[in-house]
Amino acid sequence: MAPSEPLFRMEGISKRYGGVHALEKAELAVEAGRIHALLGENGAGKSTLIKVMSGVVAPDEGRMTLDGREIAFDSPAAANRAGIVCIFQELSLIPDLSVADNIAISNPPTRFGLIDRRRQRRIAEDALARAGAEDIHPRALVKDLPLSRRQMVEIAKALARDPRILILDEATSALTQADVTRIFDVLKRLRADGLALLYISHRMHEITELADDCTVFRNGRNVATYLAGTKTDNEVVEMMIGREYSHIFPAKPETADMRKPPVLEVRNLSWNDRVKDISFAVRPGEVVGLGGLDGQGQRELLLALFGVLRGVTGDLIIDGKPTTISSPRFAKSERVGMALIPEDRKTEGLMLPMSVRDNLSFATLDRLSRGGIIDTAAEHAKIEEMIRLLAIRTAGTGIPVGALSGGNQQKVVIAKWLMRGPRIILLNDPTRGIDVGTKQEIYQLLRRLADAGDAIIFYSTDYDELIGCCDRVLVLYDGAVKRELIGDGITEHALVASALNIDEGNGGGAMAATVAAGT
Amino acid sequence: EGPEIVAGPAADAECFVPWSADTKFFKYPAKEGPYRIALANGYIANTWRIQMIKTAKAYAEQPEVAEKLEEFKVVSTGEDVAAQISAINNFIDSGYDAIVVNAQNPKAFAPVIKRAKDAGVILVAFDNILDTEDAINVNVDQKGLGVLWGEWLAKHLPDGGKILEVRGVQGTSVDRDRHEGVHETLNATGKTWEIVEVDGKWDDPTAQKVTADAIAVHKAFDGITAQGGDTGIVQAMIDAGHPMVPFGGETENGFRKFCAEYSDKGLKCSSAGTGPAQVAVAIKTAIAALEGQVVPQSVKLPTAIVEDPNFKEGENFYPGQSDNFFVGNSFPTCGINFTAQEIMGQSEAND
Amino acid sequence: MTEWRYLVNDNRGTLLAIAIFVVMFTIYVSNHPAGLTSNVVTTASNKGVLLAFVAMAQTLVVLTAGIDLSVGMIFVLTNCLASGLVFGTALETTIGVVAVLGAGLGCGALNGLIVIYGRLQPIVTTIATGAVFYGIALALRPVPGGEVNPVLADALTGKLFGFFPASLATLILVVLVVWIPFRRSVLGRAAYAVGSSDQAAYMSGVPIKAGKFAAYALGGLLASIGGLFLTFFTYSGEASAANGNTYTLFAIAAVVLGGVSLYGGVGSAIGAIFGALAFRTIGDLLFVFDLEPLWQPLFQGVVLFAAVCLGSLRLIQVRNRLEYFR
Amino acid sequence: MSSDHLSQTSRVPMFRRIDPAVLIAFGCIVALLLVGSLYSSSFLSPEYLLQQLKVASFLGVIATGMMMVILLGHIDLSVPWVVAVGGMMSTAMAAYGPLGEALAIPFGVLCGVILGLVSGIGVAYLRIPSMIITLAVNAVAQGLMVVHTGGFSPQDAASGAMRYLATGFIIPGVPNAVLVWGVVGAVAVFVLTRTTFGRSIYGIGNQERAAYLSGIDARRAVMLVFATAGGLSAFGGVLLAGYASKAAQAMGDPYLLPAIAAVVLGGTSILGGRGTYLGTVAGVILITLLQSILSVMQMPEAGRQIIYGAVIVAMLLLYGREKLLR
Ligand SMILES: Nc1ncnc2c1ncn2[C@@H]1O[C@H](COP(=O)(O)OP(=O)(O)OP(=O)(O)O)[C@@H](O)[C@H]1O
Ligand SMILES: Nc1ncnc2c1ncn2[C@@H]1O[C@H](COP(=O)(O)OP(=O)(O)OP(=O)(O)O)[C@@H](O)[C@H]1O
Ligand SMILES: [Mg+2]
Ligand SMILES: [Mg+2]
Repeated sequence: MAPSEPLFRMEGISKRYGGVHALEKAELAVEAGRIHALLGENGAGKSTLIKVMSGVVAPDEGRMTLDGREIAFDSPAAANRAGIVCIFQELSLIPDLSVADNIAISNPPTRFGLIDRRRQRRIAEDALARAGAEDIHPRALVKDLPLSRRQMVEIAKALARDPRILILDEATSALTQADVTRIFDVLKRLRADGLALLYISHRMHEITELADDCTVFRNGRNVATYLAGTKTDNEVVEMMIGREYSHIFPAKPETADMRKPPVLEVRNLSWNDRVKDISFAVRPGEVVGLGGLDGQGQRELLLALFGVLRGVTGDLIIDGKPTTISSPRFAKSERVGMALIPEDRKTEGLMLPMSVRDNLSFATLDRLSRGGIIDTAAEHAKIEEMIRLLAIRTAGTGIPVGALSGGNQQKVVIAKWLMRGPRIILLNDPTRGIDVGTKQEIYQLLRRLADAGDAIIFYSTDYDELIGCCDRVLVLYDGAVKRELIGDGITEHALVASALNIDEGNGGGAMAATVAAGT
Repeated sequence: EGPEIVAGPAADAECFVPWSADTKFFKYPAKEGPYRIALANGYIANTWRIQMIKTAKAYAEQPEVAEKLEEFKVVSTGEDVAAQISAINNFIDSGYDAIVVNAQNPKAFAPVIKRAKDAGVILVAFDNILDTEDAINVNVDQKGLGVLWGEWLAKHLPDGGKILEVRGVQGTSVDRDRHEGVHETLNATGKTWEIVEVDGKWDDPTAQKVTADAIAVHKAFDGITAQGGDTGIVQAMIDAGHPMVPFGGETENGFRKFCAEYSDKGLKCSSAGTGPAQVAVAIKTAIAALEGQVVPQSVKLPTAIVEDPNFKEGENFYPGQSDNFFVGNSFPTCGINFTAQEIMGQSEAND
Repeated sequence: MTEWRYLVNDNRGTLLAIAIFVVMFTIYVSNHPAGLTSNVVTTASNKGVLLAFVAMAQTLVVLTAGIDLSVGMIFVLTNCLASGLVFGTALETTIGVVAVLGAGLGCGALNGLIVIYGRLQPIVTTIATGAVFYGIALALRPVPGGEVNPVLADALTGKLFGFFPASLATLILVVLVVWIPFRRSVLGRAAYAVGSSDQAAYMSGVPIKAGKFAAYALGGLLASIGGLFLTFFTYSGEASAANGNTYTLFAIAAVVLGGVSLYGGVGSAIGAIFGALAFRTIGDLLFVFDLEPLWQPLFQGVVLFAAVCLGSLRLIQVRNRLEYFR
Repeated sequence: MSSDHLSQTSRVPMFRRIDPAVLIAFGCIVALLLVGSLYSSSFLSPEYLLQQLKVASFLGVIATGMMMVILLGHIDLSVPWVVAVGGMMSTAMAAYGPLGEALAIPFGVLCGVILGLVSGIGVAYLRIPSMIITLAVNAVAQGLMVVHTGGFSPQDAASGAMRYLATGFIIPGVPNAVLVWGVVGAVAVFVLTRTTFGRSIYGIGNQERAAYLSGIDARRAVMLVFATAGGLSAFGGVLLAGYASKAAQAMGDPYLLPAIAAVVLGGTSILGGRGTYLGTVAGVILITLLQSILSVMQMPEAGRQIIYGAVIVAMLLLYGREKLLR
């Protein structure tokens, strides 16, 4: 007898976009009661595969079976009905509807043909509780929630559909460790309940912690499937990128040069109860991390520095001179020389339908033009240079930037700002959803920029990044700097403890310098 | 309630000419003056209406009229019939003695007419009149204008020919009546007429554009008749180098300027219409009715006609003035003698 | 307590529209020579309700992030149709009413089909279909005329129990029978969802097409109720392009005054109704203030301008400039 | 791999691929002329074609401004009365002696710019939806013109320069109006493709937030585009006044919907960020021809409207519909 048929199987799935083979005869088998991880670098075809699986994309060829019976989906709704529920990488929440509306969106409870809002409310509360997100009010509008909360709603929404197969495509990329821990508990419980889970993440430690089976994708094919724990991280990464892989983080210089005067100094910065009395200084060559749980004021701090927020109080000193930055336009000017790599590249960093070229030069047009007329030759030269510098993979500069893979899009955002040669670089979680290979390139780039004398402020939700990249880390809690960690004092333990506002009693962060919170 | 139906003739028989032989005459119970009269106008944003409103104000301010009026109020409600109906309702509820109206739609006022009648309020319609026997209409013979233009063309083109007819806004009774007048008259001649119809919407630029198109396609016409936008039409002929031909049209100052200028080149015009001053006749009728005088239910307005070769500078057209105003602005038989220039020409005032 | 805050927050636009209307109407009535009589209210109501129906129609489409520039023409077309169908015996009248409403529904459905299956932008689609609807109206009624069942017309434009405007009662009935069920139905939610984010709605398995279709079709239906009412109000039909365009544009103004977001997904027909009533009151203010006749259009323009700018007051509170750019 | 992409990027095409929408629009123009020539061979005559081109140039100038606004993802409903303001103010200025004659055109355009600026400030700084603020500006402009006509010098004859610009010939056989449109168009193409301002327009139209965070003064750019559009509408009015030798209140009414339709038929996305000027040229000619042929063919107004609407829908369907999500 053949081994029992898996719950869900895909065979010979191919999908082409123009000349690109997003998937080429890909295979996948998913078992009930197990967590199956999909790995692969950006553009390997993971998202496409699960889009096929959940009815968003129609495959060019191949077959799928559920419980041994052949199936095909013509819409996400059809897949949902078959018990396949996907949490997509791009959130699928409806911003203007309430949390409860969203959770019950695909199958709201009705009475006499109309939506029964009371029952819907109960369903939502239930689902939120199962996802460990009781703090979210079911009546709150999704657009009023921060990204991490929205992701929790997304997970609650998936759970409310009682899936047989639950797919998470980088669903944790915007979450902080605390949320991730809660989600993991939920996922493990679901596994115990007999669900099949498909998990995509670029964070290796998450996969190590969670997965039972792993499948690695490369160039649209599944190149290996193995039991979790049977390969080392290095082996896995090499399978993913198809080459040898060495150290991910570049070496830090022993000590930052403390003699240089700070480029940027902030004194008693406050804004709207979200940023409280923050003071710090950044010297040329320093990479200063911002840590802490998501939504503790890190984003607002960066936006305040970049001149986006109104009503900021406190002093901002650039090159020793007090300065008021009231717009990004001034922030990027010669006088300040600041750049901000924003949080959401799709709405804040790029104009997706516009060409790679137009996007790359957009922030630098003032320098590439004379009297408002663009010097196209200079523009081209500069663009070529940046594409080479960041090794952006694109089929040409004339194609829409939206056609690039996420990692390459992110590189375009970074390149667009580096083109100006900024002295102060603010980064807002720049590696979210980026594959290991690209991440590594970005880390190295940051270090090179720092070595060349730039001052860098780097917010990340990924502790490994903060540990690997930063010379100092400011941990924020409730809008104020809770602690400042320096050098070897930047440990996961110290980061977690201070992020959760736990008093540092039992060692771990030996070198950590405590900063009085909220002084 | 309502007026007493009496035998004619009307009090001021020279002015209040009955529409036809079987027109009824009204005698309302005489009211003690001074009166509160309202003008419910619809659309306002064109020269005709602006001139009309200014004439109305000017007429109401004439001493012999002003002494009879306690209040004269004007409200323009725009293109929306419902708003105009509501305005009239409001006037009725606020106790006005008479309401003068330039109706957006002749059929739409039946309920208001009834309300006015019940409340003893006198309703006088002009220009776009009301389709009713229960209100007073101050009437322009729209079809008669068409007939006039048709006869003019027939006279100048005894053998028939190719005519360009530039119509107004389709879907209105004015457009239809004038159109029918022209066609019936021409057809009655028994000659062969080829009539090319285009829509000028009573508007110079539109009329000019469609005329230019028609000339480009049809090359040449033997005669032209137009309900409005006539200045633009002549302009289009000049621009296209079209020969000047007989023309039956409205009373715009610009049109008459051209008629005088190009008469010897063949632009033989009949310029006819009733100017915006008919509002004054309507007000006069309303006052007469309130005073208890006998008035016809349907007043026939004289048409101001000027035909080639009678175009006279400073008398029936004004070279130094705007093209846009309508020259026929007086009704001598009613003692209404504004010149359009007095109403619209501000040159004296501004200098 | 927080529940209450959410309730206010969800209905802010509507509440603001109600406030604007109440202030304007108070100014109007307290300056009206006749004062707050049932006649004055009925007159105001008859006029306001007409626009309110068209504004409701526009709201449904706007909620899906579309726009219907043909509502005014559907209104005109159904007016012309009603003036030829809605009279005679009770049975004939009823059949006529049903036919008119069906025609409105059909016009809306046509818009919906083209937008959904033709995948054209609503704004151009409805400019084009608007021309078609107007053409049909003109063919039906080359000159103003027609008739309507006077008993029905008088009943619906008159007063209930001698004081309550019947038109207002009809409006309330339509809200209860059309709007509330739509708002609470799965389709209604789909319409909101598509308007808010069509991508997310699709991903969530929302019945996008059905929701949009329902919005357009019901929009047509509501516009035809408006057209029917215009017929009752005027006893006749008129194919006036100017009137159609006027109502289309006024409806957009009413929708915005009513707190409905032109970007879709936010707002309610109740808000739009009060927006329409407020907008109509702007015109009424002419009546109570003694303005030079030639200055009246400017006055109306300026009041509209001011009302439109009122919404910007909230900008004062904006602390994060990114909120300027949605 | 990397050498591969470099070789590709170094061949940046100077001319972007012509949008299929533009090709189809030009195809439709040819088709329309062929259909017209079945009715009368005059439709292919040079006089007729030049006449059409001349008439098209007024719409062309107005549509240029409309296109820029639409590229931002906004819309300008103030066209009707801004056109009228341009015509009426320039002719009014022309009455003041030789100096007035000289200043007539700039003054008319300036008035349009000011109105556009008001819309622009409303859209950019007060964040009022363009659809409603331009409606309000239109109402205010109408009010101002009514007051102007009634109360001030009603001089409305175009100056010689205006006449010459609209109807004269510098190059024999080519009406000046067409040249004027050509110049306006050339400047527009240059601005849109070669200047930072043009790039900002596309950027803002695609993603205003990202444009702002890129250090572009997005709000100022939006304001300037509206001012430009106001100026171009008014300039269209100036030309129209020159064409007709005089200005009139309703002169702008027939240009609003055709301007929007022309821009969209030319392949510009109504959502902003995408579109070429060549497309707008095609759209303008298409709309002008369609209106003219229907008018000359003696079709009754009703049929004309129906065909006009149906042809627009059919053509848009031809263009290929929006991309599906899937
Ligand atoms: N709609 C599309 N149009 C064109 N190409 C596409 C489309 N969707 C996917 N592709 C291509 O298919 C390939 C696989 O993309 P996919 O999103 O599945 O990658 P992924 O493994 O999810 O990457 P990431 O880790 O960045 O999420 C990419 O090269 C991409 O360019
Ligand atoms: N119009 C398009 N043409 C070509 N490729 C496209 C197009 N739209 C999307 N894609 C591809 O679709 C894929 C899925 O898009 P998505 O937005 O999920 O990016 P992603 O690569 O998955 O992002 P990330 O790197 O954050 O994981 C991307 O790989 C992108 O290359
Ligand atoms: Mg992916
Ligand atoms: Mg990805």
